[in-house]
Amino acid sequence: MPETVILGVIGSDAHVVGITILEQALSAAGFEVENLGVQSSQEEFVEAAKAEDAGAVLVSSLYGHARQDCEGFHERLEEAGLDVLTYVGGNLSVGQDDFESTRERFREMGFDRVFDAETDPEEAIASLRRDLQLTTTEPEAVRVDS
Amino acid sequence: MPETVILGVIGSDAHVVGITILEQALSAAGFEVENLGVQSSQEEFVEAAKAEDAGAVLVSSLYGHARQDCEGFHERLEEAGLDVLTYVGGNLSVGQDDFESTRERFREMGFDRVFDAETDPEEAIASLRRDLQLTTTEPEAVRVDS
Amino acid sequence: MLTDTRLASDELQRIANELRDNWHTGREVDFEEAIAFHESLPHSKEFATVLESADAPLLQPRAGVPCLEEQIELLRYLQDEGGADLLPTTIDSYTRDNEYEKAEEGLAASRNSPDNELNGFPAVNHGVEDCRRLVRALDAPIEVRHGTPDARLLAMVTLAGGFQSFEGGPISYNIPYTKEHSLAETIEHWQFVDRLCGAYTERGVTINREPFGPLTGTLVPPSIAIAVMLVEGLLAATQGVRSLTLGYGQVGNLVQDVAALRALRSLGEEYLPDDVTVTTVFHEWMGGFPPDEARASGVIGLGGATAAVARPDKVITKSPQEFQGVPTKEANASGLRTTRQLIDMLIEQDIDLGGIDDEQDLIERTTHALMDAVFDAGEGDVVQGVLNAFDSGALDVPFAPSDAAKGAVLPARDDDGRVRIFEFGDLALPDDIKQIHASRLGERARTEGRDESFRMVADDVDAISDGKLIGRPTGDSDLAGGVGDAD
Amino acid sequence: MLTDTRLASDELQRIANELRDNWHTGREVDFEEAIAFHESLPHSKEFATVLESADAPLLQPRAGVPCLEEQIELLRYLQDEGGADLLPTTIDSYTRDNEYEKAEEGLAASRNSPDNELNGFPAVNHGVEDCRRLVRALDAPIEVRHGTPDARLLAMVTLAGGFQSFEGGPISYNIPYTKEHSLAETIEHWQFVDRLCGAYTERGVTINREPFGPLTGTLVPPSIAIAVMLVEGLLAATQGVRSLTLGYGQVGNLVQDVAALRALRSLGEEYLPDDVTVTTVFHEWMGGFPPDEARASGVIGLGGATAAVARPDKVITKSPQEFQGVPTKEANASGLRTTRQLIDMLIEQDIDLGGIDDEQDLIERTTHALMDAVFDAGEGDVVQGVLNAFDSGALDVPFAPSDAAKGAVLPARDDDGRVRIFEFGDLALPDDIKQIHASRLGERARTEGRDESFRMVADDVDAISDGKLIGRPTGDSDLAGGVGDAD
Repeated sequence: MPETVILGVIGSDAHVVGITILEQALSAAGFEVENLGVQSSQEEFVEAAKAEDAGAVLVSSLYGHARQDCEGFHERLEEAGLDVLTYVGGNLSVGQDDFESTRERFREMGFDRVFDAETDPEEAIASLRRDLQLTTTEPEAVRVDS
Repeated sequence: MPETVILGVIGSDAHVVGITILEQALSAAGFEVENLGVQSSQEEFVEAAKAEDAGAVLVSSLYGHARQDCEGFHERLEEAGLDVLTYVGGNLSVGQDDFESTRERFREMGFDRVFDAETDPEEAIASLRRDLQLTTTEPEAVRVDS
Repeated sequence: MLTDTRLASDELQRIANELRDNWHTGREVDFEEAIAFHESLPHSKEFATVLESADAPLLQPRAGVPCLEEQIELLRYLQDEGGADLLPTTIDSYTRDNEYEKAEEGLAASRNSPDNELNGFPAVNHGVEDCRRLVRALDAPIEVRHGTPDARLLAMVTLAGGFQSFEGGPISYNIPYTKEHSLAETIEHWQFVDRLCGAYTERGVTINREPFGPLTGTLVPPSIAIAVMLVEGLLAATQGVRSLTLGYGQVGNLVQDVAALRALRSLGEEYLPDDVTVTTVFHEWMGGFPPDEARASGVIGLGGATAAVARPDKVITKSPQEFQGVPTKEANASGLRTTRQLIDMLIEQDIDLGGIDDEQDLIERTTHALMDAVFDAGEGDVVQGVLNAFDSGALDVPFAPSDAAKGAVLPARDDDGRVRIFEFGDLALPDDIKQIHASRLGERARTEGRDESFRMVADDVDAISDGKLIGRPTGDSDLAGGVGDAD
Repeated sequence: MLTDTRLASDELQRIANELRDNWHTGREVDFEEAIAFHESLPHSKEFATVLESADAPLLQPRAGVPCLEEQIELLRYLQDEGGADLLPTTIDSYTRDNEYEKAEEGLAASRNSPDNELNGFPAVNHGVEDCRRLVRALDAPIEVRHGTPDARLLAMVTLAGGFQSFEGGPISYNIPYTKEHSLAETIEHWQFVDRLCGAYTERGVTINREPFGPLTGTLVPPSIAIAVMLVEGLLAATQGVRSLTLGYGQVGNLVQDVAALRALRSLGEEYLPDDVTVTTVFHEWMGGFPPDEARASGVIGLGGATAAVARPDKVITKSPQEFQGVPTKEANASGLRTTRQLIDMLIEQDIDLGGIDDEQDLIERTTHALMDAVFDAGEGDVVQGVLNAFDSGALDVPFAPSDAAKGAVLPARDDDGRVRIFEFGDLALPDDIKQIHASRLGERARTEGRDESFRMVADDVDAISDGKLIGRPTGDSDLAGGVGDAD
């Protein structure tokens, strides 16, 4: 059974292009994707993760307010009894901070991985496979089995 | 017999477009034109005026050094015994002087008329006709006579 | 059931009376007195008159600041120094969300500060009289440009305030702008706006309406943009609008852009009633810009060149500071003048581009298929057709944040840089057309030695801001020159 | 009698020895040691190799300041921030007049002052070793660009200094640049320069030569520019030059510019010996620029678009500060990047322009007639042909300050903005071709309701800097839109 991944843009952010492409990439890679779309609240992420028994939650933010929008997100997940993998990616800070300090900050908030806006979908997918300990089901391998 | 006009760009100036067009305009208007071309010296103007028994000398300058290049020009004409009409036109000063003071300066140097770079050839031709007291020989009029 | 029928007079009146109480300036609106104000304006401020009688593309920038005096100053600069033929007034985000209270706070804060605390001109808060001061202060006609799903009160105030052109529409100001407004809701609200424009028009004050053509601004296939324009045009015509400017956003391929603008005009004339005057507007590239003013000027230059060949009635210009957001007035005027120089140098040239007719034909066939799907889905009623077609995905917009569109369609550029459809979702297109798109994308895949995939889409989205048209795989810099030498 | 024959080795040697004493740096020149220096350079600094193997147009700016360190810094900026593929070193005016003493004073003054007291890099004064420091310091190949009628010592020093490309020629650096140099004199001097390039070439160090295509930069009819390029190419080939880049300056009409560049390449291959590799260079608009960076960027954008369609091997870019003279390095880099953006967005597009073949055919027929006149006038000898043809006006250049050309030819734009010949003087063209020019100008005269006259010429000279292509009579602003609607 394919692993389910929750995907969405948090807060009041309406940047849709990134998650649209990421959704396609995840589906093509064999994941079951629940795309919450833009302007999704923490609550919507938590509810979807619970309802879908998701393996991972991917939070996107491109308008520079990710820190405020993600404040308390992991506490909410914990309250809901969810022990789910969490990634965050995009333009995560407004200023000219170097990305390492931004990554550190979001790691402290509880995210398992933190990506910048230049990250390829493939990179996120490879990380997901590693973190979820999925065997890489290469198309060739599938064909041999079937 | 058509009136002869001497035309040239004075000093080290190599701006040729203006006098090329002016030469055409003067010829079309019925003048005999001796075009000295660019980089012509005061001496060349004086010699040509004398040799051609010219009615007018038209001095062009576009590179901003007209004042230095024309210094002493009218004294030379006088020495050569020439009482010829003199016009000067172009970008006559480097700075942002208003044109009225530039005109005043060149009038004091002895030029009969002073034109800026925006002057149409027609305007110069009309002035020449007036100053040389030529009857305007309209093409139509010529045709009626012939 | 919401249908494509003209809003009754008493219904228009009833809604207007309700809206009047949403913000105090609504109470200043007096239709009869507004008609008199419009009649007092010279012909040179009549938007439809100026636009429809132009014999070369008119240029219009985007611009809006909170305070009246600054807005007058800004527009005067763009008119005098930029040479804008038509002026805009861009409305702030709070007004777009009908948050007049917040807009009022932002306006007050802007008045007490050198900074602008709003990203546009809060016309509802300014009210009728200040709108008229603006209209009086400038020489060119002014349009309201906004992005407001429920623009009813904004329309009441600004039309009474002397504006004669109003951008937007129920689909084009819903799908790209918001997440949760339903199409039924925005259609109902825009029936009011269009009916109000119709009411002015019937009294001899023609209000120009301009559906927003670029939609999501991100590689929208021309046929989809045009279908939305036609639908919004039909809905507006039903309510009595008689001056319609249909829009299209540059995709960057010269042949496809010219073909699309010709198709837009031709289909507009085909689908819209004869008593509607159809004009077209070309938006310079609405996607990501290079973070470099020199390269951005290049993108704008291509927009100007395209406009010179396609000759739309109007061009909405971009500025070389597009990358960094709101431009300075100088940069805004620069975009106008760069565009103007290209148009002025090219417009008298006889430029006959091969392949336009074929591309136009493909766009028209595709648009016809989408329009047929809308009519079928509504059993002849356009409103029901739009609702059902978006619901099923038969009509869809790529990269739509709105839940009202499926957003399943994905575009990608073909080997020539034309926008094709990579993922159709449930888009109502016949197989032969789908086949053309697939085969063009297949060509590109072969050129690049990779499969057609979402990677192409992702690469294409960033390509122009990276300085290219097509998002080719990196590390293969030989491709640009390898594809057919024109000599 | 001066003829088109190869300069003998001992003659080359004798002249070189004389020149060596003109300025002390001449004595540093050692041919064998120079060959060794060239051989030590990587392929990426071999001008001909880089240019001839490119698969898209390479971009090159103009730039020269007096001091070495500043020149390195300037070129590095244009290479790194402007993305120049090929670099220039523009020489100062004193050197162009062989006034090395004055150049030395200017160089000394510039070293002691924050201002540049020369308008270029005095390469003769710097000498061989400083030229090599420049060549070593940059990554891209560098060309000597100057305007020197007698460039023999300049060539000796700069070629020994590691430059591998040298602009100019006996006609193209005489007619537009000076008044009184005779063509016989400049031809003799350039035979030396070309023979020197040939000597390097024979030793495996290919020196690229680039006749200056734009000539007077003012509405030069393509056929005249191309004929001069062919003649200079033939003269250079005789002396052993094997890498020739023929030039052409943008006139601003897209179809005519593309046709001219194709004709230039095709005629270059037809007339020049098979062992010469012919490439082409397109100069962005060399006439007057608008006094406004935004409009100037538009002119540059049209240059980039033209290059994308015509695909010359090289483009010499302009800057948006062209109007005010020497640009800042930032503006110079801007011109490069605006051009690059247009090329990158357009070059993969299949742009098939109608009318190119007809225009190219007209240009080729006209050029053939001029070349026939040159061959006839010299009874087969190109040198004698050039001298006699210019003397009689059978070959002529409009707006030439030089007494060596009659300067009787006058160009004007036709109704489509293409450059035609209004006044032929004694230009050796058959009546049928003259008829075509006259009839096209007649069309324009009818459109404008005025006679063909020098007024059109004068209006056209100023048109682009005034923001238009064609110098239409003012007060008739309806014309732009009235001439045929593309839709």
